[in-house]
Amino acid sequence: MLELDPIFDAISEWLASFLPPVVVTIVKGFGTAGVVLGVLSLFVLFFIWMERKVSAHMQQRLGPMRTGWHGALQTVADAVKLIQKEDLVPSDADRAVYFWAPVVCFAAALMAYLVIPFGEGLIVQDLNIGILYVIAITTFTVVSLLMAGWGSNNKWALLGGMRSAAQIVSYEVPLSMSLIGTIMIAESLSMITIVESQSGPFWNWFVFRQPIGFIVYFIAATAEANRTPFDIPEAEQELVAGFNVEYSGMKFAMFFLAEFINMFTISALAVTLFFGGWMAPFPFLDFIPSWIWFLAKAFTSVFVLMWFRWTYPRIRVDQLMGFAWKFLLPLAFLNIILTGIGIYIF
Amino acid sequence: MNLVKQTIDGIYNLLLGLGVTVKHLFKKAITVQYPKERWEMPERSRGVIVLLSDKETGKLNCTACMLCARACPVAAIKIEREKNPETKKFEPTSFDIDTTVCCYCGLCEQACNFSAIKLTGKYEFSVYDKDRLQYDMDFLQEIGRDVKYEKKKKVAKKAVKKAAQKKKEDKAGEEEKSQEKSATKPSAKADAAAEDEKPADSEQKEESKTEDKTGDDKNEPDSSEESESKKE
Amino acid sequence: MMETKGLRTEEFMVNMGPQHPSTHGVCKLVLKMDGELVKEIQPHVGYLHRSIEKIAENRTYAQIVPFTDRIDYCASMNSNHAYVEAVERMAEVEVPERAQYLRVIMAELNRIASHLLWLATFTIDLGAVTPFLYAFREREEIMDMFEMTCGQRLTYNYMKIGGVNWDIPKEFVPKAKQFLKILPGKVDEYEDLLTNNPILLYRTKGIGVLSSEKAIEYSASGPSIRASGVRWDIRKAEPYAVYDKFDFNIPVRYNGDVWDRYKIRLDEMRESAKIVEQAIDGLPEGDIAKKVPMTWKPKEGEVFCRIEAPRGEMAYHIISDGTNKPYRVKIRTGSFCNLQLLPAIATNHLIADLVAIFGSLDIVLPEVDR
Amino acid sequence: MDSESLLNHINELHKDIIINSELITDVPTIEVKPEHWVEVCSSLKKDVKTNLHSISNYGAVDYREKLGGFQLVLTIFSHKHKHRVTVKTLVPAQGDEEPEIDTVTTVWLSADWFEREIIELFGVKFKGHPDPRHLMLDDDWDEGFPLRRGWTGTDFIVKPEM
Repeated sequence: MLELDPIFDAISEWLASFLPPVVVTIVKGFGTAGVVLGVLSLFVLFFIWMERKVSAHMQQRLGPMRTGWHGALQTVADAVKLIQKEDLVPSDADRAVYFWAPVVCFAAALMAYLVIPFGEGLIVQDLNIGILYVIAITTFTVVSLLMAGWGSNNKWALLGGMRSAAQIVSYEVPLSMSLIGTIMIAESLSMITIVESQSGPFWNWFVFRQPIGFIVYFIAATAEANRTPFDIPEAEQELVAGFNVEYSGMKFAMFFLAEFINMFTISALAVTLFFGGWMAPFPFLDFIPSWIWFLAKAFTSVFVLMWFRWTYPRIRVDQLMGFAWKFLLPLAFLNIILTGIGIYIF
Repeated sequence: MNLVKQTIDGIYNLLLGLGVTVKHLFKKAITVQYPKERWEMPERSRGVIVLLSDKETGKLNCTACMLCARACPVAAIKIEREKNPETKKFEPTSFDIDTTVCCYCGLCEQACNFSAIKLTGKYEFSVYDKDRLQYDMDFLQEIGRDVKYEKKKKVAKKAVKKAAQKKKEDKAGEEEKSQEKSATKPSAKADAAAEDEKPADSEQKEESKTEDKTGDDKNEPDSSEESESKKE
Repeated sequence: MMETKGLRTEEFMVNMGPQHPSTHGVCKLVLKMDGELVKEIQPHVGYLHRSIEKIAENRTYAQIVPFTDRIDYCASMNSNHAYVEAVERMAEVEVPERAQYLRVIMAELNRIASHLLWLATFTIDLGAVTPFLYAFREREEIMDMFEMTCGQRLTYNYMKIGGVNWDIPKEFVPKAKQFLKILPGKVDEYEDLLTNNPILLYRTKGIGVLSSEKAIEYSASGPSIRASGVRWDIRKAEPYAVYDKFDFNIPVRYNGDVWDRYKIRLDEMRESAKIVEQAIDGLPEGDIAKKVPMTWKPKEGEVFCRIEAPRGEMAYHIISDGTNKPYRVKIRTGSFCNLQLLPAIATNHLIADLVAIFGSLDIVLPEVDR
Repeated sequence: MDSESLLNHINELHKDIIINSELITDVPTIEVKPEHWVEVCSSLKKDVKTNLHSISNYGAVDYREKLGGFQLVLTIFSHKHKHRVTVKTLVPAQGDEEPEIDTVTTVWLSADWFEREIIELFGVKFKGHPDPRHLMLDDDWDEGFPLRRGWTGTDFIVKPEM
């Protein structure tokens, strides 16, 4: 089993021998953040490549083929290109807001990983309010998108920003509500506890006890991550590129990376809350490391998201709101009621 | 109840859509990896214009009759000519095609009675400098060297016509107008492939050759028009 | 402008285009918007104005054919057909029957190709990218057939006055039959993917309703008017070429919304496939062209001839003054009138709907500007 | 109704107004004076037997040299009766004159863009046109009217005669 904590502990002990404790805490924090960032960057590189390949093969194309094996290094090449690109700022832009928007977006996307368990013991910090923290932190995206829309001083961008505000605020409600059933069964907000309460064979996973909750969560989370069919803030065909229409170079790349990180976040969260986290489907498969199980499940979920994206048209903005308030929210409440009844009976 | 039915219907159709895309995930790609793989252009393909020259003498087929220049809808062809004092025939002294305005319609090829100008299957003619798109006579001749073509024969037109008419009765008329059977292939590989195919349909080619000539006499109006123009 | 205490909202103008992903070319729509709601639309066209009508005045009759390719680049065969048909009708040139059949085959194949291209761009407008590639896959087959026949994939210059330029090669008939065999299945596949997809239904049902009265008032034509319940198809109403010899239906729908305009084109693809099949089966032997000299002078006269192009009525009004060049060529195209009615049906819709409506009208900008 | 009886019907309808009527490639074609232009058009639309409610084509021809004016050619048709009629009128003009005629946008809405095109390309003005801006050309176009015979603009190259 891959355990990071002992390594970190050893390093911090060694550091504590000659540094004051405050500095040790800071260094430890940065170290952990660095590791998470590194791992996530690798994932994101892979996801971008995977998205391209999945979309290409669904459309009977080949996708990138030139750089590396089947274009595996294409994303790296793109990243290099984006870093080299001139960083344009519209002359009438609100410069500070324009500058900070991608940073906020990226940071908000990253911070969710503080509480996601990648495997048994592979967690940065097991907060006892884990779920609450994730929901709170992912909402920061809306601030960044609004900032981007406002700061660009472009009408299309502003429309995109406004759309994203409306969308994310609406979908936040059914998203939170859909998770309540899970919390009621697990009787905890901590991610570790929730995963552990799903131990055993795969029918113990919450997806079988909370099917409605899962469906509501998955739809709402797709909307939160601005993925098609809910990608109205970007809506290439309507708003050109929505909030990021004026962004170029590395700032654009940060939005882009944040989108993929968010996609992984919702997949990881779905796996943690509904698919038994790092648990193997059958106990006798436990010899396979837990993080492999986790990643396999999460990647499948990411694939499903991609599958949606390359199949469906985009929904219209008012229908999107209607769908959230008129359909998903009642469904989420129904789920809570049913769960309550279930808990009372069993 | 209606809502439930609608929902179930909707979910079914959403799944149907997912089914279609996932089915394609495992199908073979239909795209071509362009610089590595290339298409074999059909023989009638209308790409880069070339001037054809006689295989034996190496001289241009062009007799500077100006028909192509007159036929060109965008006035892309400019010919200057001179009378050869020995043969008393016109010869082009300069033959310029402005490919920036050329619309690749092929009217020049149809107008030509001497198999002198041809639109080939070549398609890679991008250059860095716009001036290089003004093709002059030497360049046109140079890129036309490797182009295979059948010379249009004007002799014994009537006999050929009769024969072709007889043939038409028992076989589907595959008349082709002003088309050479063997066109250039974009790459040597394709060329080799074409060579392989040749024996198989050589018989057909023989037939179509004669029929080509029937196509040729479709050009007759043009040639008569040529004489008309000379009168003018 | 609306003013309330402390909160002020404002209508604002947005330029949608000339470079916008969903204006299909270079069209500028000046929108007055109230938030997402489009209050006023002003189409600005002319970015692709090449004045083919002026060019035609100093070209010979045969030289105009390549220019007609460029009027509607998605359906060049149909614009070729309209022009040669008009000139032939004016000069009373007899066209061999084989040529007529070949023209019909090509025009109908081009109609399928054009509708496929429309489907591709329309689904992209709605945000679904994958059907785009599927439609292009089938369109590619047609392009291949055209290329093997006339050597080009887009600007064919296939028809000429008095017939067609090239006969079909030997491989054409088997390839076309193979294609016609698979096409209905492929159309079914698009239908599986899109037609009853609830998201598509939400986006298209009841959006951009063009009533039959309005359609007539605005001289709409083509699939746009047939989706509004007017059974009008020039192939049936005023048969040209040899269309009266084929058995086909005119699909008509009655709601006039985006979904109907979508569905009608899918149905038309099937009908066109039927026509091509019949034409290939009944393809007579014979000449492919009547001899018409390149600089030929028709007698003085005038003609107005129209055909059913994929985007509606395409008509040529040609006046000859007895020289080898036409005195005047006036071109009427389907998109020209269909774009004109966009403000009438798309105002007070959301901007997402505007995109869907614009897509459903199937506007090709070079055809509007000519 | 076949073309001939349709032509007779129209002739009867506007006995005194029509100056010329014939069948051109089987299409009834009538010519009226510019002052009766809108009147004839609207009556052709309203008349139950003709009911020509849609525009098929609407263009102008520069006949300044031959006939002394611009000819407006309007082809209208009926979905219901499946027939069409061409109406012509000659707007007298000489040289650089910009003649005026009443608009038919009051009769058919779709005449709008057709007329805008004629305004900018031929320089025929339409009285009462709701929106006489340029359609195809730039708003600040000042090089005359391109579709008039003999027009030459700065970038216009006449194809050289061979």
